[in-house]
Amino acid sequence: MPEMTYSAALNKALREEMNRDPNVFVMGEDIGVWGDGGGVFSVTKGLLDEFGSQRVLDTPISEEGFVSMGVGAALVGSRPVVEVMYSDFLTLVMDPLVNQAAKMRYMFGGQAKVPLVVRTNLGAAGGKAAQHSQSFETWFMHVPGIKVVVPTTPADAAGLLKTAIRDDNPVLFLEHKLLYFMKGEVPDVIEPIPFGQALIRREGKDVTLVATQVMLQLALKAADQLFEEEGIDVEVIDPRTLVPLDLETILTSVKKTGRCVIAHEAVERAGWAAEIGFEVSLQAFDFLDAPIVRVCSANLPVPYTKDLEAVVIPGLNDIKDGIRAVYQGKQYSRGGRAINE
Amino acid sequence: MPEMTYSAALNKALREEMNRDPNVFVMGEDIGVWGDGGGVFSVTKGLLDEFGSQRVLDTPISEEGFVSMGVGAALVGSRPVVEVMYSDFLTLVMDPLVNQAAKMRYMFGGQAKVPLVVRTNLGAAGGKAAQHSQSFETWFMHVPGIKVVVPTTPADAAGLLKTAIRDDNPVLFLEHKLLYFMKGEVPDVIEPIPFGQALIRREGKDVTLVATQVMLQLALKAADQLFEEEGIDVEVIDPRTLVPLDLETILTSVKKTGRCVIAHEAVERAGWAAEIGFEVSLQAFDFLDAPIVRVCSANLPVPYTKDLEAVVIPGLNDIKDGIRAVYQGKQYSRGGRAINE
Amino acid sequence: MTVDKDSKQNKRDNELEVRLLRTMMLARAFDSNLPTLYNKGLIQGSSHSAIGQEAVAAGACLALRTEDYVTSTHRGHGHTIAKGADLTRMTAELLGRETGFCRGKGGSMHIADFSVNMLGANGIVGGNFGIAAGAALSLKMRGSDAVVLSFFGEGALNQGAFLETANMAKIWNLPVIFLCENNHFAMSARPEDMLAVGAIVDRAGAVGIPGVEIDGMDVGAVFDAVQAAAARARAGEGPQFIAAECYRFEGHFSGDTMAYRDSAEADLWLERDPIPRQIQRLVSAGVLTTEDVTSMESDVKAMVDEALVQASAAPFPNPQQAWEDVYA
Amino acid sequence: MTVDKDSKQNKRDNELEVRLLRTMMLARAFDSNLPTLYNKGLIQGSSHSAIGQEAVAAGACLALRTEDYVTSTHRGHGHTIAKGADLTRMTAELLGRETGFCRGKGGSMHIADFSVNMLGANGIVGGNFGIAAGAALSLKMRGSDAVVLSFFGEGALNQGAFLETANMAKIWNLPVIFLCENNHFAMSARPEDMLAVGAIVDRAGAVGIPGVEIDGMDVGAVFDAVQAAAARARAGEGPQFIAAECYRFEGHFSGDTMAYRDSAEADLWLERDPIPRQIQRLVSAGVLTTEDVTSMESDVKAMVDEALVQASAAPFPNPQQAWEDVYA
Ligand SMILES: Cc1ncc(C[n+]2csc(CCOP(=O)(O)OP(=O)(O)O)c2C)c(N)n1
Ligand SMILES: Cc1ncc(C[n+]2csc(CCOP(=O)(O)OP(=O)(O)O)c2C)c(N)n1
Ligand SMILES: [Mg+2]
Ligand SMILES: [Mg+2]
Repeated sequence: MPEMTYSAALNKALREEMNRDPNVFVMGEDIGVWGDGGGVFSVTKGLLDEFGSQRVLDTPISEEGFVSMGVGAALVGSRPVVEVMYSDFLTLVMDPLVNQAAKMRYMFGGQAKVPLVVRTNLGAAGGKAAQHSQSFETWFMHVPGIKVVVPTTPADAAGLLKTAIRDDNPVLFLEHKLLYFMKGEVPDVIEPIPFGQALIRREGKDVTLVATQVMLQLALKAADQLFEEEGIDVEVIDPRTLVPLDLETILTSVKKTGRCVIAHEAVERAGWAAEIGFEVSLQAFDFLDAPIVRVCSANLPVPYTKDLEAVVIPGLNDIKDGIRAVYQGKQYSRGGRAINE
Repeated sequence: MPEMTYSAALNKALREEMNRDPNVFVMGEDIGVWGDGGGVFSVTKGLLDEFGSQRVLDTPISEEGFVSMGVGAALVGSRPVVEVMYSDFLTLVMDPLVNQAAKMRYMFGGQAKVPLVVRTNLGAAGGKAAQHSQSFETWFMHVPGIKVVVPTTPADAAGLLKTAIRDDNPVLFLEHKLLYFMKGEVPDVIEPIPFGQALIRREGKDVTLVATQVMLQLALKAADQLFEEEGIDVEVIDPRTLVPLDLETILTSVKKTGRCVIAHEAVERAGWAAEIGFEVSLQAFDFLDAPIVRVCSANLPVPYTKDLEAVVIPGLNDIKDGIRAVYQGKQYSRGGRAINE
Repeated sequence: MTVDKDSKQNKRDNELEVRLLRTMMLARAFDSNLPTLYNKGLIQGSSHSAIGQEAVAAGACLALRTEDYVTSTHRGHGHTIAKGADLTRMTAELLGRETGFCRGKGGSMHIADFSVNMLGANGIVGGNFGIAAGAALSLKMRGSDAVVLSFFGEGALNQGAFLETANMAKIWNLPVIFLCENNHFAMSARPEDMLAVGAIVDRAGAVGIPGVEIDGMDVGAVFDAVQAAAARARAGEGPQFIAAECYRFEGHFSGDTMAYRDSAEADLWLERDPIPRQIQRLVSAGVLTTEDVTSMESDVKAMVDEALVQASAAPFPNPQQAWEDVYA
Repeated sequence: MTVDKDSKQNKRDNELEVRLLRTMMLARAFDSNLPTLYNKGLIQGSSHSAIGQEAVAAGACLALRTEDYVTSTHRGHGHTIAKGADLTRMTAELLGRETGFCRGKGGSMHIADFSVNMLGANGIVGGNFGIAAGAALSLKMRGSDAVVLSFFGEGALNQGAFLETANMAKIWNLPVIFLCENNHFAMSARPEDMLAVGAIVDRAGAVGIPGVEIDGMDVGAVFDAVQAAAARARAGEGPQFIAAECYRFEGHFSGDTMAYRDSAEADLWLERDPIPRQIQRLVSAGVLTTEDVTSMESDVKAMVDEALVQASAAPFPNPQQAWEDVYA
């Protein structure tokens, strides 16, 4: 299997889908002529050359407008893949996503079909500060009618993107800034990967750890180190999609290990670790040997300077501490709460 | 103590604050000349006459624009109280609220102060369907830097609104459509009510029930009926503010009762019941005699017709069922999940 | 600005003139029933009457082809009827029945009939600008010669979404017609207080879209303007803008006392009622007799009544159906 | 359209002309340092150079009073310097130090100095329109005669927020100046492809705001236009719009190879560099000698270097400070 970056894998999947189905088109800011031919993170590289400006649309800075045009185009038969440059700008497209795309099929009683993909990227990437580092995926779990995808490896990114494009529902496809230029093996033939199938990335018997994207990578590293150093054997689960969510795989694992850590980069308070943690605490009530631990961003905006960013965004040691805590049956908290909380 | 409606109590508090502080002003759609003199729900009634069009601004239909102008006005010394007609339209003002108001103090290192109140109303009110019935309060719990208020009684509405207006931080003040014309006693002198102080609305020894607004009212009714009918003694807690949250009062109660139900009208998945439930399950781990139950809206958009709306929005019987479930140590679920979840 | 007469392809013939009248009458009869349905508790939530504005709905939709799309607003009954939707299924939707267009899930505010390319009312003011422009983008990409017409009120012109989508419609030369119904109210707000431009069409000028201002109380004028605009859009001339001056005869929704309304102004507009006007025109031209008119009136009333009878006989959805239609 | 000369209150005197030059030089020197700071790993995230656009920042801010407010963009160093912010604290902020304006929490993209009424850069394109208009609303309500100037790029004109807030600024007659820096790029996007109007000022016409188009490479022209606009706004004439034509000499941010840029076009603009132009003007008018110029250049360079030295000596914030400044 060839090695390629997450960005290149996405690019390949996108190109293949555009070749397969003439109804697929892409639009977004600077996805065509920017940089080395497409996209701040090169995901759309070369597409303008290959498919022309009719199917690769560089848009004005009008996020609400072009996402809502994506909804309209999807409604009448196209399959738009719309890029929002940073997920922080999802604040500008909540109406077309939440009140329109996610609701149309339901409120029109099944008449509508909205095969729209909105791609963007989550997370902090070193000094991008409060308005370019956020992780909003939880908001969309709270919105029935839209699916939420959070791929970590290049192979998953490519396979899940294909599924997203072929899905007849609105899909929010959330990449991560720090993953774009990481490499991994990608099959020669990229097959669509079904939504709602979690992967056990590492088997283990002591602790179940659920994580996505950068936290997943740190989790795998933490698991290896803790096994080596302290003999704690961690099972690491990657949900891959948050809606639909493969809770079964998580529950099965927790019932085996009796302990659970959930790690995400989104802010802790009302983040999806609470949702999964709550369901696990219910559905594995009699199996839990220790309180569940969550390792998440502190309840703070993301600050600019390195040392402060590291207080907010969890790092390897935070995850190791979280694992140790659950292993010892202790509670875990990433530090003081913000004033007035 | 005089009886008055929630709407009238808010109106009184607003008027008193405008009289007290010339920097307070109100703006929003149809808050001035509409109806019997202000506001679709009469909250701003009479203010235009009393304070004139310099301090009571009927705005164009430009939610993003006028909320963001509220941020700007707050930043330089005013204390705007901005109305968004329905909370469903918060989708249009996420950027000024989330990326601007909530972040400014932090990202500017304490230079900024944003004493902004955004008022709107949550919830279903009978046939208002998918775009006029939603409850988005959880989104904002996930955004550090903004406070979230969810008053239920007229007295609380008035007292908490005063606190909101005097607070130097952005406050999202979430009313409920079905409460506006319900009456309750309001003190002659409305004192500000501190944020972060939950109220025990009913004492009980068997089950702790946390709920807000319409669910709180149903919870109180359910508690009375279950006590009468089945001898189950429910303690009902009204958090009143979600940020800051008085978790202590909830924990103290759960440690006493050993059982916990959380009810909200927001969609269940990734709603705030998960956050509170998760924290309770951690911090009262050894005290819980049964899995926590949440009674929330189904993971569905809100449909128009009555019988379907009732499937989605919890009613009195749902809450009673939830209480009975936790009392018997059973799990509880409001019905099948949506396809593909 | 006036309609470019040269770009008209067909002259209105008598049959069309009568159809225009009939469509207006039907829309009027439908909305006239709303208060009764409300008072009887048969409709929940809000529904918005378009009485007084029928010329815009009828003139516009009859100037379009079936394969052309329309998007609508919260005030969408007339648009839906004029685009050809079945009355019984519409009524059933308002009554929340299983046989309604939206299976009882949408109600008045989300009325939609995809079978006649009516892409839905919208509860979000301004929410349909992008949907219309996006549909037009898709049509253009796929080489269709259908066009999209976006109905909206003058109040919606203050939503940023208008600027964003009209700008993209222009730079990409999309076949979309922005049809502003200036009914002179956005709830209680008046355009002269809220729109910082003298003429509505100036706002289209901001994005370089040609605009015409027409008498929205004259169904023929609306038809001509939309026909011309559609022809231009179909011919690849890109987005078009029409401001139709009309008036909201009733309250914003049932229960609106309209304390804010100036009755002298209203009286002037009430005199311009598009339906008597079209009747007058056709009767004096000898196309219709007064008997014809009376029988048309009882006809449409009978249709609306019959739709109500049929719709009322339909079942409410089974609660289990709440779980359907979330995902395709 | 040109600046209304009559509304000018002061003629530019020599002292002012020299200050304008000096301010531009300082802004240039500051941004010229960015690549080095980057390459040394002293700056994180993105920072955006405004090299080539100094005339707009200097001309505008020097035409304002201290009590007037400005809001800025992601490309805000020049605006901040010109409004009078302390160089050392600015540098400290870019280096993420405790002594920075934002205590290391903001960095380049959120640079702000409230002590000189500079209300902040903004990472959201278009995010400051409403903040500027809202500040103007507050000032007007409170009877202040200060004005607010909103800097933004031409790319931001496609955000709906512009339409919404400019419209309200107009209907409420607010003392706000919308100053568009048309530097001819929004990342790789060109205004001629993205803005569906010929002239930038036409977009202000959409909301009835008077606009002037000026040479943004001529610091004097900018000063005059802003001074006139501010005078009008102060006199109660409401919002003003200025389109300053300029050019982004560098990449959008460090690392941008500008493969999309036409070098012939760039060469033409590089010749119009506002700094040599102002030097030329002052030297040929005998206001400055070439020695004066050289010494000014080394002065500002020394200031920037000294700021760097001082800022570098400042500590990074203590991790505990991450928990501060969330709520007041
Ligand atoms: C985004 C949004 N803001 C506010 C409302 C509440 N609202 C419903 S209709 C309306 C007035 C709309 O005026 P206009 O666009 O002129 O349409 P008309 O009602 O006159 O047909 C308002 C403010 C809404 N539904 N959506
Ligand atoms: C809402 C939003 N969309 C996109 C971006 C990414 N972005 C940053 S600067 C920029 C270009 C802005 O162009 P312009 O307004 O002309 O300002 P300039 O960069 O030329 O100074 C873009 C697209 C952003 N920061 N915010
Ligand atoms: Mg109107
Ligand atoms: Mg630019």
